Amino acid sequence: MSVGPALDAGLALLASALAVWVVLARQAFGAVVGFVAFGLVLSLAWLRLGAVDVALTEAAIGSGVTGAVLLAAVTRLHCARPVVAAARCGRRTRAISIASAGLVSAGLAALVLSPTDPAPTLAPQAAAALPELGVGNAITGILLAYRSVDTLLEKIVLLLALAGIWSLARDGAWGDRPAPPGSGRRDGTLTLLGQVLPPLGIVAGIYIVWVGADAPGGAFQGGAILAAMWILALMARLADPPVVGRIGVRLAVGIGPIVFLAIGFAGFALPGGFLSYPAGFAKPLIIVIEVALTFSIAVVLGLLVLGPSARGTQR
Amino acid sequence: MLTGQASTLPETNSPIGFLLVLAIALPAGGVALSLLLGGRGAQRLAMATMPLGVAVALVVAGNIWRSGRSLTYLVGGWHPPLGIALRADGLSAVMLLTTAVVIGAVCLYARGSFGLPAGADERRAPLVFWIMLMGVWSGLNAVWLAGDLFSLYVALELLTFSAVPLVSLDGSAATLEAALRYLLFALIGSVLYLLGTALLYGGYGTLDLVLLSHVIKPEPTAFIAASLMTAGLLAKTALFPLHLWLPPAHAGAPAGGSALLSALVVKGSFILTVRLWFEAMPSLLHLGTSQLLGALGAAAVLFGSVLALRQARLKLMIAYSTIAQIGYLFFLFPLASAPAEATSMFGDDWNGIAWTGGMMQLVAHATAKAAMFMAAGLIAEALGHDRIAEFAGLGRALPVTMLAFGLGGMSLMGLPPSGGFVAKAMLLVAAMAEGQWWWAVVILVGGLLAAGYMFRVFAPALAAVDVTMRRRVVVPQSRQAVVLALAICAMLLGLMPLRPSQLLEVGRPASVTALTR
Amino acid sequence: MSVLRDLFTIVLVSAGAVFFLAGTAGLLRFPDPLTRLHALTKADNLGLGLIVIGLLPQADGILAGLKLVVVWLLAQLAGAAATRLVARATGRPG
Amino acid sequence: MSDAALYGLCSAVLVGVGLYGTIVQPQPLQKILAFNIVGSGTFLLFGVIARRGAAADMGGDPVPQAMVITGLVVAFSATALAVALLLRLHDEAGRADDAPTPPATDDETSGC
Repeated sequence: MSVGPALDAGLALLASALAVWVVLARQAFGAVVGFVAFGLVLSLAWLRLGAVDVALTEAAIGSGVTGAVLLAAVTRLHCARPVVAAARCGRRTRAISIASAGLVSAGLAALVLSPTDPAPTLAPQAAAALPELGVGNAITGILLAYRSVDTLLEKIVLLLALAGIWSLARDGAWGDRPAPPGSGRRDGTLTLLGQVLPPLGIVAGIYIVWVGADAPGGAFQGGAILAAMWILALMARLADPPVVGRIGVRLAVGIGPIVFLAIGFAGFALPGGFLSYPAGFAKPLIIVIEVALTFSIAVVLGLLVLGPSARGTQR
Repeated sequence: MLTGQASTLPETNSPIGFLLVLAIALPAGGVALSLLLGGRGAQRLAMATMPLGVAVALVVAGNIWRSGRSLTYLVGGWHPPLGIALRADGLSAVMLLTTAVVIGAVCLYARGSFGLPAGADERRAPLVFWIMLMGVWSGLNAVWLAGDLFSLYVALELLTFSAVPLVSLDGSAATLEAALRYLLFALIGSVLYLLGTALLYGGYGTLDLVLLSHVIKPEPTAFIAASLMTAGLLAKTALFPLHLWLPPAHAGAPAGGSALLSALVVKGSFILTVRLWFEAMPSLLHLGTSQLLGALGAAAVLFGSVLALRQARLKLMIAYSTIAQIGYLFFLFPLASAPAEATSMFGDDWNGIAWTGGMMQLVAHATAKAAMFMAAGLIAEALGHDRIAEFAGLGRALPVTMLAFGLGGMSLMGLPPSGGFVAKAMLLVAAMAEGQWWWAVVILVGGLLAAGYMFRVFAPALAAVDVTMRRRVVVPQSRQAVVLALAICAMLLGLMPLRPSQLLEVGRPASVTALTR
Repeated sequence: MSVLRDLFTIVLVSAGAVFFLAGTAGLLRFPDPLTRLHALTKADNLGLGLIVIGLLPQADGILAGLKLVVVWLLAQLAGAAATRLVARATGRPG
Repeated sequence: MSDAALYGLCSAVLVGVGLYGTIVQPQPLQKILAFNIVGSGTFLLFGVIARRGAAADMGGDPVPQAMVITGLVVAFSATALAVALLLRLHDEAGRADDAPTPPATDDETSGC
């Protein structure tokens, strides 16, 4: 295959050029559009690097959901005049930052061009322990067994981010619905899209979680797709944003981490201790955790996109 | 196994190792359940977690002290480098205890400002405050205990995400701007840290701190990784000249939140810097790095103190003093890593004394600063403002609070018999004994400047005036008592003997001891 | 047989690529948003359609072929909706 | 040049460009974008390292790949929180337009 290197070079160049565009763009809107394109190029690069799981996550979260948040923000900021003192940097600051950023780049480049030989890897160890868990996808094994405590803490990070965003509501609006995404007008095309796409997307999302134990896919990727479908339905005004003070919403948000923690604590009864799984039951337990997490991740990602409660959004 | 590849250690779980999990998971579970229960539930959960967390810290510290051995817990039974180990040495024990004491005091104090009466509806600020308090606790304990550089990254993010909303809890434009700037600084800091983590994994195939210390070599990979990680961590610690975000953020949070941020949160990234250099890559510490870090610390002491002197508002003054006090911590790097020939002069373990002194400074500052911020909060509640120039008669109006504030200030100045005195004295003698007198000069000048800004508060507050102070709100005695108790803790630390602490010696990085020989 | 199949694929995928190129050129060169959208959507829908048809003979089975067709249909749907939204946004005064 | 080296250089460029942007971009939204670019560069570095560690019938070392998945979610949460802060700040500042509040900080703190 001689196309491969050319494709890699093209993707690397395109990603770098888009990054420069995003950073130097005078207008925020152009920068955001550039960033979304940058995310898509990167997910192709991840495919080329043989990381299908990461490519899925990058496309769904790094480019998709992040893009939704940024585009919504840039449209809202567009109407307002800039308030944060936007003083341009002086020539000296620029020179210093070019020098320091260039230094970091040069250091990194020197290191990637002179790799350790043989390159260290944990792949054999990760693969050797997989049969014990009964899952086929090593990434799922890492996220939910070997390094599960990272995943657990990261779920708490998501909850804290949500609470942090909710804390930006005005006191009078606390617990109310967030403002619906989009322009606020009904639109025929959008309604059609909102009716056709979510059923397909929901099937795709659930499929990605389901195969995640053995093939590329998992809770984050599936959850992000489900969240995107929900946002789409909200944009098309086929559903209202939820009243975030309701116990049902809180339950949906918390159930994933709570199930994860509960199964973790149950591990104290086993020789392996916290977050260990009984022999032979690892895979079913991992799937239970994944399903609960997917549900919560979908809800939390959606709510993170929606933002804090706003008063007067109830129809 | 390939050469240069990290292999597993013969580690097993300590009998009470499960407590290390509880220290992290209890408050983490509190965060998840608080969102679910809402309303008063969050406060109740925090109040229920608090004694449990304090008990866990006490048992862990007691066990390490008695047995003289570190604790280990392999999560899920997986050995590093594939799995993650939680480890508690003497330093972790001290930090667990400090965190528990300060957070316990903040819990009791904050009941006054964020307590909901029975049957009241859920309100925004209280719910968020209690959730973030537990998030801070979980994140800090994870920083003290995690033995894996990537888990530590997640722990740092846990801290960031629970610290930032505390800053903008009042929702004013000024605090929102402070929170945004803090968030951006913290995010760049974490991403630089993560960049170094990637390089280390690429070079050595493990992120476990102990395994890494066995295989790491003084070569470009390690050096570039260490520089990036240190730069990131210093931005999070607000060491001069990366301190710009700190004063508005720490001054903008509600008093209980300021206490958490100033006393504890900035220490998380500091301890991580210490572990990185002293534990993971001690062989790199001699390339002038320790002197550079010390010099930045010295600049922070002088710069922060002078700016603290110029502040018109009490909370900003305390925040600038935090910048100065963080500076002292960085004297640890040159003083605790002195080469053998410099330390054997007087036949004593001067590196060990500097190590204990630096950590004492950390603990003393944590307790003293938390007490001072909470005292400032009470003053602001009572007066409705915190303008230092209008403090006339405050000493008579709020004697207990002012006493607590003063005791905290003594520790900052380094007056005996405070914890700050012991800490600064140990750093001072270590500097003299090791022939690095220039740090001693900065320590003394910093103490004088601290005396200066404390005097600026006390001069009007204790002045004999006829006008009786007009108080807006009567501050309950119980809250003043909590603040005073914390300040007394900072004082009691002054009873420590001036030698390496037995607890801190447990699992003290081999580098510090080996260098002394 | 396989040569013929490959030839079919090569011709159609190349034709599709030409349409994409034309669409991109239109996007860059046309004066206002509406004409740009016009160039983009026409060329891209056709281009993607040609590429999908070209790839169909190379698919591993009925299911894989079906997936390709679904990809094309979804892209049509999303493209149409996105175009309409962009057009409406530009048509709005201000 | 191997694909790993190529994407490695790309990640070095992304980190550098992003860092430059975080320092000099005056607009907060673009600072947030620049932070995301530094993050993407960092994740890509993990991917390059994973690619080099391909072994045991895997296209790459799964450990760094799993870390990237965790990191992407954290980066998204950070972006969402930063954007929400920025939007609320705009609301507040828009309200207080008529009576500008005195800045709470000294001149020293208003960096670039």
